[in-house]
Amino acid sequence: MKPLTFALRAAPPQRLDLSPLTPANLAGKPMSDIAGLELQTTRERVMAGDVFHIRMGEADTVVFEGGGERFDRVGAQLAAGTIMVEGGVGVEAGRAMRGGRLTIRGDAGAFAGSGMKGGVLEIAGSAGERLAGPLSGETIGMAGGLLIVRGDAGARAADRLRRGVVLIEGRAGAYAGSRMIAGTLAIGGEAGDLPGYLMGRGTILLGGGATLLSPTFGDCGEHDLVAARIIAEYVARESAALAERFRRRLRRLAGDLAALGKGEILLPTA
Amino acid sequence: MDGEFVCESTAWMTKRAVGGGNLLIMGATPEKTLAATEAAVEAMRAVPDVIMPFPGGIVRSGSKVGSKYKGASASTNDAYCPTLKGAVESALGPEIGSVLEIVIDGLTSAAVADAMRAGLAAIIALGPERGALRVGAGNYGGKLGRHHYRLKDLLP
Amino acid sequence: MASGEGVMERAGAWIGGTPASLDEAAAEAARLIMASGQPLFAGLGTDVDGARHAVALAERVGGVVEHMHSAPMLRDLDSLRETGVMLTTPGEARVRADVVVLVGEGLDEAWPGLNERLLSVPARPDGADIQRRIVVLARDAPSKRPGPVETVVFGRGAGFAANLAALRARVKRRPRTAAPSQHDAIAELLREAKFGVAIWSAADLDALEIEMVNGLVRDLNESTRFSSLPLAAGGNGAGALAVCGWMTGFPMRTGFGSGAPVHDPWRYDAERLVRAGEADCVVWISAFGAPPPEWARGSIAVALCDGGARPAETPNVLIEVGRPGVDHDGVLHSSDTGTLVAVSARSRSPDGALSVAEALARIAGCLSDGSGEAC
Amino acid sequence: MLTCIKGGRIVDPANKRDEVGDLWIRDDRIVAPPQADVRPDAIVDAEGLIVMAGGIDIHSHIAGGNVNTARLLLPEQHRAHARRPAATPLSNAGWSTFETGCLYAEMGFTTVVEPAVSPHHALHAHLELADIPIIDKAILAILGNDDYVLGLMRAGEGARAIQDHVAWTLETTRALGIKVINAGGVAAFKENMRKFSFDDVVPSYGVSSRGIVKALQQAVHELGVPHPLHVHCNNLGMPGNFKTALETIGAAEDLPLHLAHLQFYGYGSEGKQGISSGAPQLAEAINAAKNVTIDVGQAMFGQTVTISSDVLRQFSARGFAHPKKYVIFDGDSNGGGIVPFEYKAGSFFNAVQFAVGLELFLLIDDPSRVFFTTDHPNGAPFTVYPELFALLMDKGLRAQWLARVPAEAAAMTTLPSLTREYTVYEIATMTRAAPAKLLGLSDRGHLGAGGRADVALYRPGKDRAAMFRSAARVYKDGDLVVRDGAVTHYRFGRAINVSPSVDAAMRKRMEGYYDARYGLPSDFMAVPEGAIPRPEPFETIACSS
Repeated sequence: MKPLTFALRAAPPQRLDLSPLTPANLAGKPMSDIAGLELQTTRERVMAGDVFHIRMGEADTVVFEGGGERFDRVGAQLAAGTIMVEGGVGVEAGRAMRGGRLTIRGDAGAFAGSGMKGGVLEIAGSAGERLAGPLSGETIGMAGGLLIVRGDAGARAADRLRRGVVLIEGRAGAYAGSRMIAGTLAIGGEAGDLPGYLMGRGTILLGGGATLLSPTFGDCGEHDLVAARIIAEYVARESAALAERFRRRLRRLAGDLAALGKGEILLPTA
Repeated sequence: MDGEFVCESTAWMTKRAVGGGNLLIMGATPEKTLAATEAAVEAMRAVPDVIMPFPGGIVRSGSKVGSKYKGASASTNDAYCPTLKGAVESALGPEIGSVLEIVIDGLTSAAVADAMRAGLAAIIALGPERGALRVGAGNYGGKLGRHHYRLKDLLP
Repeated sequence: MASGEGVMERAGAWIGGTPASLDEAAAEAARLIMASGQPLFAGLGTDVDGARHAVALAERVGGVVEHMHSAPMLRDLDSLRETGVMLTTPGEARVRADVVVLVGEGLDEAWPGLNERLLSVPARPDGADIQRRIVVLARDAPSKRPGPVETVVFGRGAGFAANLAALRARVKRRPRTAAPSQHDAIAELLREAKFGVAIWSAADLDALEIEMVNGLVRDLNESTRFSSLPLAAGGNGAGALAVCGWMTGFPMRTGFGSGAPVHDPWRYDAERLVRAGEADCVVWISAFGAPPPEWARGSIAVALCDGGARPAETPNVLIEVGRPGVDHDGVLHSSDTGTLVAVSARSRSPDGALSVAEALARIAGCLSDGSGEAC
Repeated sequence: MLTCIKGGRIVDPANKRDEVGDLWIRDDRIVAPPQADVRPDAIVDAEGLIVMAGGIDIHSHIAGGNVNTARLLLPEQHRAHARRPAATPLSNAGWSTFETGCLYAEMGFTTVVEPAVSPHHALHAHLELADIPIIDKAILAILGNDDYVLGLMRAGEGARAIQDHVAWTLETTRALGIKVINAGGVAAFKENMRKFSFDDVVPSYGVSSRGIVKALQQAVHELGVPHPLHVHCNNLGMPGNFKTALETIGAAEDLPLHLAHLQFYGYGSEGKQGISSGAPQLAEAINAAKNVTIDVGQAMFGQTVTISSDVLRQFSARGFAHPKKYVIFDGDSNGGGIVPFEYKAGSFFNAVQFAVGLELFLLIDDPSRVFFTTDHPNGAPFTVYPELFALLMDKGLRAQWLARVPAEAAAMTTLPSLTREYTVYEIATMTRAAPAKLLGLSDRGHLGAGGRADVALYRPGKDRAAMFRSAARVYKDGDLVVRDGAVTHYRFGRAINVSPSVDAAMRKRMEGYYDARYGLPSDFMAVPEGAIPRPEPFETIACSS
């Protein structure tokens, strides 16, 4: 089955809002309608046909050949089907997606997976700040689904995470898991300062420790946690390296005691 | 949580018996703590007129009397919960990594005391290297009932 | 809207560094704005009326509005619009607070009257003197404030955030972990306050530090009364924020490219827009003497600046404007009252000075799109 | 310019007219029909249309610091959808001042009162009002939790001093009247009182809520301010609080008093859920007390945000915030609390609230003493007015809505048994004739000669909500501003205020007070005409004394 393909003609003249180019929105549309979809973010009008060479195919799978830092809101509201970007993307990739799979072969900008509720978002490269986090004014971030970053993530990854799993194989910036409401965040490399700051509930696994831990996480000692073994089985499907860290004996830190304090940071022991 | 709770669907009942006697067995690891607890249960089963109602006589997640919620009469015994040590005013030192509880229901107060005495003896016999570092019991300021068992009086 | 008569004589205007009439400069500015794909109205250091005209013009031409102090303002605003906050006024802090907590640095820059207004204590409502206690949560050096002040050094960088968290945990009477014991006394003092006020400048705190302080204040209100006074940014930032709010529903960093306002703090960050080459016509507005920041160097197409705020490099169009409250009347946010107040010109020149509002109205008058006027 | 609106059904309760006829407008005024030989410059065919004066809303939070904070608090709720620019600037900016003016005008409303402005924030409120196009507007200034009034009462200074201070406040803030909000309760909250009833006493001042209300009511009356004291009672939103409203009505004795958003005080505490309707008792009391007027503050189901200067009440409500965020502002006098809230049809409490509002509308006999409000946006946004008109006019529609709520909740009210249906004439009384009289606006709210040419034409139809949502034509000061439910262009109205004479000694006293207490000049809250960026921004109406 041939995918519906958008091949970038040249670097776009402005940031693009690619949220209209989802399988649900493209299904059944003729080439001319697709080419006429508006993508502009400034006062200058830009349509899909201006930016991309479009090759028709089954809209269930949408492929972007070429990407870039100005590719915003790719796969926003994705409910089903597959979107693949053969390159990097800008901000808000997979924003509020509910299902399906979005794969980004390159790096993603800020707010990737912001407010996602379901589906799988995989970023082969690194992600910018506020991975999975809420936009300004919203009170919850990601609320379901699975988000995988093979590289590093920027500051405040999984901010206000409410449900679902965020896996970062590389390092994370400062304040990873800030204000987490619930859900699971696992980081393979070293996290920056103060992971879990203001978290209420939820689980953060720091596979590579952190540059500074908040004194408001209380040491609960080392344990063999049944729940961690269950998480490991789930994680193993997407990341063997991270799963291995959950299978170790874990030091449990409870916090953030400055906030609700029912969350935990898990640190693998030697 | 671990295990299954198995009991008769109907049973005879008496209001003159004593329920909820307990021992809290504290050790460095789950393995050692379990060894001490199993030894205690085995010894206690030889005592007449008592039962240890949980599977294997052992309960992993203990509760205390009272809760911050009106509708709940019991809640997590947080002071003795090893994974909450750093989050609450804990009764556990850094050396304790596991806490198991034996609950004892007996026909008479003396039977409960006998069972506890037998259990303590078995735990002490196993010693701290292979078994428990500490043993305690909870009556929660008298809120659990009128019977009080002082462990120091039950030592072998 | 001011009439154009007499404005020409009192305005200094330049096109490409060459003196020009105001009409010529306004027409050239309008031409540059209309030729742009994404005009950016930045700086926004102006009075309420100037901000009104900037927002109206940005909407009309599909541009972006931004303020030179948006970043700290949005840090305070994000905490407000994502959690619960308790706020009070400079006046209530002055007449009522028995405990004042000064968090971090930069407070006197944000509120020049702080020492005078807060450290001299008027009577309580019932006539009794307040035994006001001042607590300073300092970054490093002990406080140099007059009078009896209790200072705790919280450290620079992430250590400050960690100490804020530790203090809040102690106020909640959570078990002490790594928290230093000096927090206990401060925590008790805060809990015993009858009406405490925490004061900070967002310029010195990051978003989560602000949220931690707001959470601390919320916690204290479970048993006593406590409030907070985040100090407003300079450049009449709070005035511009209020204007953006009522005109568009949103704060600054709002763009009108699609015809309706879109608020996007990341995308419409002026510095980012300029560095990424996304804003192709920067209209820089600065009437309080603040020079353009480093990132704006060489990228300003149109500058509306008072004498002290001229860009080092020559913009395509430069129109000199007066300072609100000095050269012309205006409405500004006051750090002493926490409200918008009318200010009269202190040293009105014989001809008067051109205001930002007048200059923008002139530019708007040169647009030939025939659309209606909001201002 | 002489215009004849020809052949419409003229509904003008102020002049006791409901008949087909012509309405003549010369420039910005309504004029008597001229001699038969005079030809109009324009004839508007109004055949089949209903012709009313422009609507007047006496209580709607449309401007000022708290409203603006609410806008900034909830960006996710008015996030714009990409649209082409509309015909008028910023009119598709959700919840902007510009949109507010357009939406009111499109419903045929031409005058709106922002009822809660703290004196220190008067300039801010007037600046926002100046950016609301088309409609005229006014503010009510809040007193009764401020240190000055309470201080006067503590010192036993007597009625004259309070009257002088009220006059000074009205002049300084350019307000149309005075409002008191949880009298004393907000000041008491600053001293950590968490509950405050009508006979409770403010710590540090030793004055009761009853005392404050009566003192301000007296002062407003003595000054001859047309609009009586506008009262937001204590215990808003609490089960059993209909008794608080009854106490307040009783305390009014024979002087005029207006009770705001009475729905929020219409609760008994009967039944398993501890919430029932107290509306029948309230309606009975109001039917008997001819000196008392009320507005309803109807609650409708949906997401909204509560904006109130009742800081104590809003603090208590913070746990119910939806979404979970709020602002509680301890101001220099009242301050404010902003708590987003969702009224749910499935909620027992919310269903009773919905019913209580309608009961008050239907059980209070005289439509000239019950005013049409949702306490925008507290009970619902003002944009639900058309749906609400339809509910008042159609008992069948009410039955449909009642079917959506828990039957046990409906049973705690009398609404299912009420069969009254409002007529167009009664709607016009409630939204035109009566509010003009209540506010002292003699040239508004009617279609008699000399009246301001604020006129709304509606196309009647089976769907009454549609009729009131999109006026066929609206004239503001004789200028046609709405055509087929859409604003055609902007003009800017004025802020109406009263200006009673102010005692020179009080000015001097206020200077001394602000200097000593705040270290500020007393004019920091002044609203100079030059600060408002519109030509002739104010219109002053006379006091009666």
